[in-house]
Amino acid sequence: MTKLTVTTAQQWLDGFAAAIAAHKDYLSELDTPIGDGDHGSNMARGLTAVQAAIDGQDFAGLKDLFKAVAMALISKVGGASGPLYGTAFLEMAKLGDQDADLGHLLDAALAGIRKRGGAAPGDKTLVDVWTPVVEAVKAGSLTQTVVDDAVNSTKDMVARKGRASYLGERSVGHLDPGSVSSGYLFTALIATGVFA
Amino acid sequence: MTKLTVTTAQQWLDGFAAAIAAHKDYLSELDTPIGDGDHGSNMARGLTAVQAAIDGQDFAGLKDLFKAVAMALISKVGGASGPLYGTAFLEMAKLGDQDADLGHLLDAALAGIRKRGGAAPGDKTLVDVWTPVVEAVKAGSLTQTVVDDAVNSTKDMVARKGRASYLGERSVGHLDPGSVSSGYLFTALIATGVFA
Amino acid sequence: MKKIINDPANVVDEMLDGLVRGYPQYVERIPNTGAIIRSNKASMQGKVGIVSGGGSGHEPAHPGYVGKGMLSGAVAGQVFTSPTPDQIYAAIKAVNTGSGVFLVVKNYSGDVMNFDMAKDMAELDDIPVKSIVVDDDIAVKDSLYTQGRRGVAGTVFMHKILGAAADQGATLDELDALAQKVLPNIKTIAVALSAATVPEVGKPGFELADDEIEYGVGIHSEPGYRREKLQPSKALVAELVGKIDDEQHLTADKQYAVLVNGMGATPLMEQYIFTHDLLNNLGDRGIKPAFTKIGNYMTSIDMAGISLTIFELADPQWLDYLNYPVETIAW
Amino acid sequence: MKKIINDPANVVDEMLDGLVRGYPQYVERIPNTGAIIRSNKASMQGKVGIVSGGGSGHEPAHPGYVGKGMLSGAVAGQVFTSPTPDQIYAAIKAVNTGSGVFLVVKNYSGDVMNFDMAKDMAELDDIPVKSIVVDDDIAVKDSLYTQGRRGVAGTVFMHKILGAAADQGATLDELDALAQKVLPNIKTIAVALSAATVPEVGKPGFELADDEIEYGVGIHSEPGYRREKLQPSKALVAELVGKIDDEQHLTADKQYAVLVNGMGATPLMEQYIFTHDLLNNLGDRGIKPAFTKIGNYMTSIDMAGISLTIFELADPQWLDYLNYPVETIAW
Ligand SMILES: Nc1ncnc2c1ncn2[C@@H]1O[C@H](COP(=O)(O)OP(=O)(O)O)[C@@H](O)[C@H]1O
Ligand SMILES: Nc1ncnc2c1ncn2[C@@H]1O[C@H](COP(=O)(O)OP(=O)(O)O)[C@@H](O)[C@H]1O
Ligand SMILES: [Mg+2]
Ligand SMILES: [Mg+2]
Ligand SMILES: [Mg+2]
Ligand SMILES: [Mg+2]
Repeated sequence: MTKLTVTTAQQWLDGFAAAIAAHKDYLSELDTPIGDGDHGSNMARGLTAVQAAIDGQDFAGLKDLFKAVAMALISKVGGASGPLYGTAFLEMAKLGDQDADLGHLLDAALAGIRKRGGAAPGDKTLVDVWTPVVEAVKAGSLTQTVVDDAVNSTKDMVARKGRASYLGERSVGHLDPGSVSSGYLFTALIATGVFA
Repeated sequence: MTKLTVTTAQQWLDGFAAAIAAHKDYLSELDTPIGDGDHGSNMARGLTAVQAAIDGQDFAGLKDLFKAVAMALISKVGGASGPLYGTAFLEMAKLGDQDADLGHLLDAALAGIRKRGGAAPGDKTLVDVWTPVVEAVKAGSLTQTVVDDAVNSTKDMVARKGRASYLGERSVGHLDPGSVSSGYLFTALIATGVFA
Repeated sequence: MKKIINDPANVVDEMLDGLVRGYPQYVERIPNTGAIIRSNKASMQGKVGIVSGGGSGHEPAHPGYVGKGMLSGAVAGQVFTSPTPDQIYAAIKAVNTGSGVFLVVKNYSGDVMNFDMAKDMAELDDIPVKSIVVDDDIAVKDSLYTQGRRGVAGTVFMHKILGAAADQGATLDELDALAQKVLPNIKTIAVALSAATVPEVGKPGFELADDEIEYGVGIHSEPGYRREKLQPSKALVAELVGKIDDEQHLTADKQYAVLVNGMGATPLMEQYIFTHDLLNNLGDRGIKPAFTKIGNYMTSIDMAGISLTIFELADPQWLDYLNYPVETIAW
Repeated sequence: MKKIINDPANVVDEMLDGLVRGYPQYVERIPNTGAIIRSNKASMQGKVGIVSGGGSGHEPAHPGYVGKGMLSGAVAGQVFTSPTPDQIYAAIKAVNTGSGVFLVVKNYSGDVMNFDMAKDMAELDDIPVKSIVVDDDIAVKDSLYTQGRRGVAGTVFMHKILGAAADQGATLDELDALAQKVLPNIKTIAVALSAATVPEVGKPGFELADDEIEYGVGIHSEPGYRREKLQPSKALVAELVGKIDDEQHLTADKQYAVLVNGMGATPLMEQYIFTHDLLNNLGDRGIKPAFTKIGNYMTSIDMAGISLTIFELADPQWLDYLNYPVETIAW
């Protein structure tokens, strides 16, 4: 069982925000051939809002922290990624103060994402990163390789949800942008040392 | 006194139409820096209509011939050149059967042009070609040099009428397109041998 | 990128401000949101509110359709990005006068999810909300297992029909039934001559050569189904009408409304020529549309191109709805 | 040249056909002419007819303004070429119901001469005709010895004012006096980001570099007064308002109507942003326009750019005329 604390969670979010800022243009470029070219700006707008909402704040518990994160994402990102990332943090907020087990938290987040977006594994969405990562966290075996493999696995998939689905077979050969940003989320989580 | 006959007039118009067809693009190019780039197409549309109206027709006199020409020009050219060239031939039609003296005919045409358009010599319009040419015809001394000099004289003028006038001083250095097409008209007239 | 803007990050905010300040008789903005609602509050009393919206960049959609007889509110997101649930919710609350609110959503993951979340919020407030997800773009293959088709210019007809019905007192359930019945009758397909440039991106969504066109593009520069050499208008019409005919067999004994929609940079001159060829093509099939509209109604910023919407008027009342008077900026 | 057309020589003919067949409720075409007249004949009975027109390429001008409350007829010439007198005369005859006809002419040599000749023809038929020559473009230096200024987008306000007055029964003499009084109050100036491409020419009227704009261009790609690097919208507004202020001192104690006019390829997004900056600029001068209109009203085919018209409402009734209801395609 891997416990998450408010401090670690804040570190996690800082790392995620930094990664998004660093890769903003790259994420939008990924979103260009198979989407509408805005995933980087969407996420950057969202994480800027998240940082404004949590920076220098003292949160009593994970519940308050995650709720603030969720509200910032939901009200600032828009598009597909806003409700999805927002829902993920909202579901974690719901569990937050009773249950700080990372496996449980991420499990609830993924269930929320799947309910909100209706995507299943294999549909070439961020669900394809979250599913193996959450499995690995629950099994106590999350590594950077698990994350990277999950992100790369979306390259050969045919999109069935999101804008990329309009391309059908022609979506093959491109990484899914939401999966790449989710990869940064979990890379940032590993970097906190929470699994060490 | 130089007399014009129906046969010579038809030759004249054929020569004019041929010159316009050959220089259509050049006239439009001249109209581009100081106008709206359509003088060639306007004149070509008009002369095609003129040819359709007179080709193979037997005209009883100059009056009928010039009236047909005027109507074709007036109803097909549009723009500034349509009413101007149209008025010129209409005025000549008015005199046509009583007076076939070229000097008188062209004098009436020029008066019509000046009345219709309000331009005076020096305003960088086709009036600057018609004025010296009509003088020369009346004096029995029209030569190709008179025509060419008149056309070229428009180059250094500041336009005060027509679209080129919107440019003010910047119209200097460009030939006036309507003057160039009028140059073709008088070159075609000389080519009929009427002055020989 | 050559645009009349200031900071690319502020285009939506400045544009909405310009719009509501220019047209205060029709619309106002809920402060600090992208929610544009009717100024004529009396016209909404006792009626079901109709709220639409989506990413910006489709002007005059959607604020241009807000006004008596049409939308009650339109929520604008960032360029090509769905608006957020809190802003949609703000519009719902503002236009609800007790009879509930009907949402017109275009079928994009983002729009569907954000409008769904707003609906959840409104229901917590006991505001009854129903919605329709418009998916008129036949360029996309449809399937149960995918996102399905995009919502594009045909959405404007949906606004018009629902707005007219709501203004005449239709209930939320009646609007729901009407929307469900109308939806399968609206089919749209587009051709692009050039892609849109999102201000924050700074370059076009895709590149077409000087003599190339692309059939089946979406309104966010989503790629289409075929690229080829530029064709005469007649041939473009034949291709687009043919595709619609494959979907929705066009026959002389039915009534149709058509929308010839410019994508933003295509002048009316070309749209009217396209219409001329369209009416000839339909005429050859024995069809004379009962209703025609030509202009920039659902654009894609500065994309050059045209979309064609054919709406089968399965119920004669729909024609009355289309002709029903409205007070809006852009219908 | 990338356009949705068939043969460049037929663009006007096909466009007018597409227009009248698409909007038979508003307009019809006098066969074999470019004259577009009102379908609603009853609306013209006993009223003075208003006829406008000019070269094509300015769509929706001028046929888009034909209808009850606005123009009775609009005569379309070839692209950027004045219509011929016989066609103008055909329109005059068709809309005259015995009270005479008023002509709205834009100040171009060609238009002035062709409309004059049509007037001569109508007078031979004992149809009383008067006319106004609109010359609102302040980019051009004015002088008694020259052609004077061009008629551009402000002409649309002239149509609206005269159309409303005619519909309310103004006589030919009253319309003449009204037009004379209105004219000096309308001032327009434009900025271009790119020039128009006339279909038969096949290339733009002038070339601007990727980062260049030109102030003061006309609606036929006539060159302007200054070329410079692309500026933010705010700066464009400052330049254009400044020029108008030089002409027509803008003061807080007067009422104004403004028209922000897209040139054809400039999307509404940019026009609304420009409007936002415009209203700020005027606001700083204590001015809040009493009437605003934003959109493509007097275009230059596919030119990118915007023109700004400021119309001083010297008579409060003019605002009522602007707000007077019309039945047209495009107002
Ligand atoms: N229905 C869905 N379920 C799960 N993820 C989705 C869904 N639709 C889209 N996504 C994810 O969202 C990403 C796109 O996000 P973004 O570009 O920000 O939004 P938009 O597509 O609205 O422009 C995709 O790469 C994909 O991973
Ligand atoms: N008021 C006028 N009087 C005499 N000639 C004129 C006048 N206005 C224009 N022109 C002539 O017409 C020519 C332009 O004709 P054209 O290009 O066919 O018409 P437009 O200017 O309407 O496009 C000019 O070069 C000039 O010679
Ligand atoms: Mg995207
Ligand atoms: Mg010209
Ligand atoms: Mg998006
Ligand atoms: Mg011309």
